[in-house]
Amino acid sequence: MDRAELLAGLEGLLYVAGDEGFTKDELAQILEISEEEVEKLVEEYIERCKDTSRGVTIIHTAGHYRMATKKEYIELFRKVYTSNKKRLSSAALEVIAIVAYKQPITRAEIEDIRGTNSENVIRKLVAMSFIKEVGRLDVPGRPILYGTTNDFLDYFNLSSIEELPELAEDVERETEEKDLYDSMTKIKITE
Amino acid sequence: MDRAELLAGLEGLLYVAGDEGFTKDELAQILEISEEEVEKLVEEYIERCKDTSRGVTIIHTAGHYRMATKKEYIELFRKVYTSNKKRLSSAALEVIAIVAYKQPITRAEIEDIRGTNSENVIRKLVAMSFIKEVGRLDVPGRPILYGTTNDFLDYFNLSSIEELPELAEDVERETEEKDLYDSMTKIKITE
Amino acid sequence: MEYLVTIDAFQGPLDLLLYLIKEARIDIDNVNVSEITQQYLDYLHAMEDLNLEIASEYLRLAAYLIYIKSRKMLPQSNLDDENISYEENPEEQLKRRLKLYSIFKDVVSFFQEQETERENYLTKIPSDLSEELKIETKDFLLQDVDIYDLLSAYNRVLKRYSLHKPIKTKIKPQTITIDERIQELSDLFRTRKKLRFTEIFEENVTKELIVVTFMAILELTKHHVIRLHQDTLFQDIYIEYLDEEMREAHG
Repeated sequence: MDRAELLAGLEGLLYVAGDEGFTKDELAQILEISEEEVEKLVEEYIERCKDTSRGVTIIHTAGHYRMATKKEYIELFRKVYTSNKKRLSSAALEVIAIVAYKQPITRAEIEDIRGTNSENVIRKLVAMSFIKEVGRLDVPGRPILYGTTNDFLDYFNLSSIEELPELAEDVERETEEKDLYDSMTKIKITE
Repeated sequence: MDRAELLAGLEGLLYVAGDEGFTKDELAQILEISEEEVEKLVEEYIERCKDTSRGVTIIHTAGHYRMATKKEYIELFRKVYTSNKKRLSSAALEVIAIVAYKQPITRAEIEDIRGTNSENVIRKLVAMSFIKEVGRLDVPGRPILYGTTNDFLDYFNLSSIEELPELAEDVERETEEKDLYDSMTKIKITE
Repeated sequence: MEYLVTIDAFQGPLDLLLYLIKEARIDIDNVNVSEITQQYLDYLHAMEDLNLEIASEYLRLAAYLIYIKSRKMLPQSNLDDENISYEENPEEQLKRRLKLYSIFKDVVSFFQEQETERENYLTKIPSDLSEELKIETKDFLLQDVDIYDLLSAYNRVLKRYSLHKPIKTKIKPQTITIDERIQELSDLFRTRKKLRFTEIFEENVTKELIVVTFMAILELTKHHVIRLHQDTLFQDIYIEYLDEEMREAHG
């Protein structure tokens, strides 16, 4: 890969990784360059992002490189959050959906499925009594198990949790695979 | 905000929003410019991203602008992020095509066009949130009317339903006579 | 005649009929239903011979095809009763159904292409800035969402989970030598003179790292760089950094 392609690769990788980011050696392995070259590449990317027409940059925290919005543009989000509350619902809906379908479930499991830290969202949903502690998992650390509340059912106009729409995995389990995915079994018919 | 700052703002906003994206009018509100200006701004951003050193671009699906990695470098990103191996079956695609063009449509009408039972495929597509109930037909039995969702548009890389290609013939005229199976049954009776 | 057939390749009887018409290289408009009926029945017989289950809807169409065929053989006058004269010729109707179905079948490839195209663009999970911007819980509301939005959110998570699960396993964990670990620990002890053994480790510690660390600590103790002590059995082990003076006293 030439310099431009490496920069592009770095940008794409850090974009998709989002808040999770990548460590220097992960990037080195993926881009097939040395860690020193990764450092230089990141420096060059940051340099390019200093242009006023760029709204993101790379930050280096806790051993990870992460793409991040420049400070001044984060303020734009205050407007987003205050004008359009639906925007806030996305993370909340994801967590509620996971809890609703997979309850009882621990925070670690929710985070594994979502692929991102969800502590803040879970805390807010508990405060809003959409989800609640329903027990503890019997493993070291005894993590909290979460489940949905009656407020959740009320909000979504459900009389019970059984009324949730069925999941694709349930349909698949119930019906034969052949209806849903093309079967590859070939049979020769000779007339 | 001047031009450069607007571009930067757009980038910062779309980075944070990720796969959720923003609609044209949301961006217009936040950036305090007209929708036409948003369009031009997005075009300019995409133009700048054509540079080989850039790894992201903007896509327009389901009425939302979303930052996404560039197609040209997908092989590199595939090293880290797996691809979806399960594609929809042709049965599922047939039903989707029929719903997309004929919505709102009942299950009986879908089955009539396909000439085969489609219950499981419809269930599965509802569970995958590609189609959903959009109303009920005002006839005895009040059958469910299905329509496509935003998830459908995003999955098929469409910005809106208008982007569907025109059908080979005027389907509207063709589907006036609907009940193949009804007529088949009728014929059996008269026989 | 030899057919290479996939049992589930047909999306129903109309699909099979279309396939046969296409095989015979005829236009739907010019199809001779009598001829195609024979091929359709041959096909079903072949399936039967292989003890394959044939869905009733295939048989229903077979019956319909036979009806059309027999109808053509009857004198026209018999069909001119009131019930039928208002109805479309069944053969024409069948051709119309086939044409309509084939139109949708043709458009399937468009959806396939679009499905594949979309996979070339990866997107990320939305970032949550509500903490950073100190958005209050009371503003953290769900608005205008219904149960379908919930299902959609679940599917979004699932899709991301299957598509975007980083293959971290492909990336080999970095190995560290005892010498390197000694250097790291020496740097650490210079800033913190006394700490517990368990404090040395960050999250996601591997067994290998624990072993290397233990060896490094023994080595450092041997050279009187640090001193270990433990109040009682199974209690935390304390590590104390010895400065030059103390080191000489121990030496």
